Amino acid sequence: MHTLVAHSAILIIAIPLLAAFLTPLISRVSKKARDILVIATLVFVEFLVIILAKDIYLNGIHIYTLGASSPSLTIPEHYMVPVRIILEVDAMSIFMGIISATVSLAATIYSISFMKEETGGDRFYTLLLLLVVGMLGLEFTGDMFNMFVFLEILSISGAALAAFRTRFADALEGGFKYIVISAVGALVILFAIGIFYSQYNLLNIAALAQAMQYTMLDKIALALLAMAFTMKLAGVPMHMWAPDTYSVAPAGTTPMIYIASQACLYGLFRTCFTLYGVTLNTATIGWIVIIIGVLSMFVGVTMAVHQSDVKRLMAYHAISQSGYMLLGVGVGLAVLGNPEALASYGREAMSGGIFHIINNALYKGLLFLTAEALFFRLGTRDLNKMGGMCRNMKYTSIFFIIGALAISGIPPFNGFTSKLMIYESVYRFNPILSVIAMLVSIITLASFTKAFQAAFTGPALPQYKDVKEVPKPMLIGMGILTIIIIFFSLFPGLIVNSIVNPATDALINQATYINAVMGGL
Amino acid sequence: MASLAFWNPIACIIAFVVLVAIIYLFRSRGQKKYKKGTAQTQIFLSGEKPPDAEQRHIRAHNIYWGFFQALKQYYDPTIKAHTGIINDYIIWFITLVAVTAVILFIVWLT
Amino acid sequence: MTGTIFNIPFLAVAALVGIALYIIISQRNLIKLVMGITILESGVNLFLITLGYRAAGIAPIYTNAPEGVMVLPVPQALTLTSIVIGVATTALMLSMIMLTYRHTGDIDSEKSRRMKG
Amino acid sequence: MSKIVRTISNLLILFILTFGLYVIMHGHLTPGGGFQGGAVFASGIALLIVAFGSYNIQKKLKEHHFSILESSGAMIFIGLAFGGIATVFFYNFLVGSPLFGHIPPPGSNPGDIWTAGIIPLMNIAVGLKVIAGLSVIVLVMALASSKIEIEE
Amino acid sequence: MRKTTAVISLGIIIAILIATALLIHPFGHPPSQMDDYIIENTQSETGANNAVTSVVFDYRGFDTLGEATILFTAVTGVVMLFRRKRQPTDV
Repeated sequence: MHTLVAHSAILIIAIPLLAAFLTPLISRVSKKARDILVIATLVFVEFLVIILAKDIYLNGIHIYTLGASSPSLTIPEHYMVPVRIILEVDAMSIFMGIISATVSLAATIYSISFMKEETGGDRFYTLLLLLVVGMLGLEFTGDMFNMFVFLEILSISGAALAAFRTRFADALEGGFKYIVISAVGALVILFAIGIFYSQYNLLNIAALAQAMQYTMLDKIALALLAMAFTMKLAGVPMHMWAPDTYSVAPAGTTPMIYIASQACLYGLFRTCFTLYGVTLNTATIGWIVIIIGVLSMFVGVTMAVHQSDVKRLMAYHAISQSGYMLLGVGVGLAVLGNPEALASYGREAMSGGIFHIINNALYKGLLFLTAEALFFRLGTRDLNKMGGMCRNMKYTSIFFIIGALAISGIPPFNGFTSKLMIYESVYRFNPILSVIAMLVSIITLASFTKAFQAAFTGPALPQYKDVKEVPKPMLIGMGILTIIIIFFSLFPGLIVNSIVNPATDALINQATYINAVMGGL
Repeated sequence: MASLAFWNPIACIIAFVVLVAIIYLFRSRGQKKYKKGTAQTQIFLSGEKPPDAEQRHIRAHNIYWGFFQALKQYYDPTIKAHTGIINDYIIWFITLVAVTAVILFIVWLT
Repeated sequence: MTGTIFNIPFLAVAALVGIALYIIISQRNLIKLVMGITILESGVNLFLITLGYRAAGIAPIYTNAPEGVMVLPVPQALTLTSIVIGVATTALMLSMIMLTYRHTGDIDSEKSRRMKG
Repeated sequence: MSKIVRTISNLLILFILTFGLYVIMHGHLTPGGGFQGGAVFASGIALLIVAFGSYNIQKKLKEHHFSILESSGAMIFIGLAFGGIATVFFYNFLVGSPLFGHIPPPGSNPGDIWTAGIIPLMNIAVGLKVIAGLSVIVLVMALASSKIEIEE
Repeated sequence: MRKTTAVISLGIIIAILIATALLIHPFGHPPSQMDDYIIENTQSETGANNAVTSVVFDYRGFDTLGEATILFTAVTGVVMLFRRKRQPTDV
């Protein structure tokens, strides 16, 4: 057990990778064995993430130096800078890791019945596992270039998955847009990494953070990095790829591609808080993040109300919800240089924003899955053609209601908790921002009322008389997320204290992150 | 957590249970003569034949029509900006990079 | 700012990246768009590889190495990684364009578009 | 393609493939390595596809052959990385052992192929993977452009 | 409107790039604290004469694993895109 914990950081990345390489071989033997392999891998990853999380909350940051003679030997003997790639898992990384592992597990179980009706299943599962690898690697790595490599894994597998239903022209369009955006964004990030390398001859995040002098070149690199990550997480006005991609991605992968974009949110936070930290003029970049967040909230939700395609509607909501996270964490970033304001409301705003990531991942994932269930049974995403589905798909409509109430911030669901934290703390920073956030929440409820009314209520339409409830694996996938949502709704205090606050502190305390690698040098 | 001190999900659950109980009370006091499958469940429209299910259902694009009309000045340019052309997405990106860099530069100057 | 004249390789990088961005934002033909991304990639690769050059350096390989200071090995490794990533991305993009062309009969980013708003 | 092209390719292919294998095998001593050598080798296969047409090649070299080769290459690579997990993932556990474990004399030396631990083995694994990967990309895209559907 | 914005932004980006080229270290004289360690110790630690290969497969081997994974992903993606379809296509 002790050995497992010591190696868990790398195993979380390497085991799904090994399974992904094995999947094409196994599926030549048996389709059933393949499904079992994929599910078992993800369950094992979830287990490893949980034991690693436990270890991190007890013993602090987990360090793993790849290829050294000992995992904790970050810097070679008699030398002053790290040379090898280091995995550095702190409370924030493992927080994102928990989200990725959980949502991926639910989404994969959901995908099983979808794949029975499509060809190319072995490729699908391979790409699915690679997407998980990309997300977890991006979250766990402590090296800039390694982060770029995992960003590319995530982008390429995500784009291939989005284009999976090649019989539709729009699927290819969505996949193509995603990969172009990702390629340009990733190359810009690589350029910024080159700028760091030219100045400090370092690639490790902690070592770079220690050496950071905030020169003119660092400012340029900051602009490039922050905007590239913002584009990848679909912040307005660089969000337009998101509805195109999310709406065409096949069953179960939409939540995963969405969580992958949340991993890029992690990349943005890591850049701003850990890489630059207090050397950065935090008020400026904090305000930039806040403005993008507010724009995302408002434009996302107003465009969502207007949509008549159910998955596009939800994709715009995904953009709008990312705005809350950017707003909450942006307020924390703006007051990072001011310890008094940080203690009185900045930290709580950040906690709200970070708590919103996990809440949103859960209910947004659930909503994407219900939308996909509608598409699976009706063969259309157009809300104008739907109606009366309450009668045919009872469980799906219950899941939809729970998800819709949670996303609209209706108490007692978990969306309310995090939104309340954001409202309260942002109000003390700037009341107008808080008012906009509440307004957006109301429009969110309005738009989900519209979606529910159009799809689930109304008279039984004759053309959908024979529509049945979705198969069991789909219900299990949605059920897992629903149960977690209800658990989070009932015990928000527990969640906030045990996993959210450590993540917030991990972002704020840059010195801890640096010392874990540099050893106080 | 200061913000959570006054708010407890258990209170909401209790309120929800009470609400369900009240609804059940109302429902139990309703007409006992109601039977499914008889003329009672049919739609009554002053003796006219009710329209088809297709016609009765309010479609998604009809909902909030007034809202969109009132905000036409906001919606028209916004929807027009969502061109769906990949080149425009990159234009937005490089614009944002340029704006951010300029802002950081100006802040550094002052 | 000393030795500005020797920074010509970096100016070449700037030119390549600028040209690539111009192509990406101005060309509606999807194949040309992919070409733009490939040029952008070349620009970034050139940037990485020029970072590692040391004046009068030799390749960092000890097999029958002549005397002299060695250039930095890490940028070369990074460039190698970046090139392979570029190949992978380009292959996937071109396949998607081929299939898009089969569906829509067009490789213009405006005419082959199905989704907007 | 014309007869001239086919004859010349038949002659050249041997040299290209040999050179590719040489680059893969000597990655730890001379410029090159698994990726570069694999690319050279795959360019030989691409030459075959161009010269003889994807339809004729596809009868002999099926897509799933390459898939298996690629998966095995990847498995060997990650397996070698896992081999060091008793110490650390990616630990070079072969340095000092008889297999590829010699330590070269410091400074300039003529080069000894039995050095560098797991690096030559990883070069071979990556070489296999790159050969299979690039060939399958070229083959599949060539088949698709001539509207031949591949077998699952 | 769109054209003007694009041209202005592109101009600013190119200005940034040129500024980068002028501000960066003089060509041929990079800082080298990390690379010096690798050049000095590649033979004793990994036994490889070729420092680049030792970086690729040893010091930064995990990147190479990721890179091989990317190639694998792309191949999987391309084969998946051109797979045989059961359903008819909508054109």
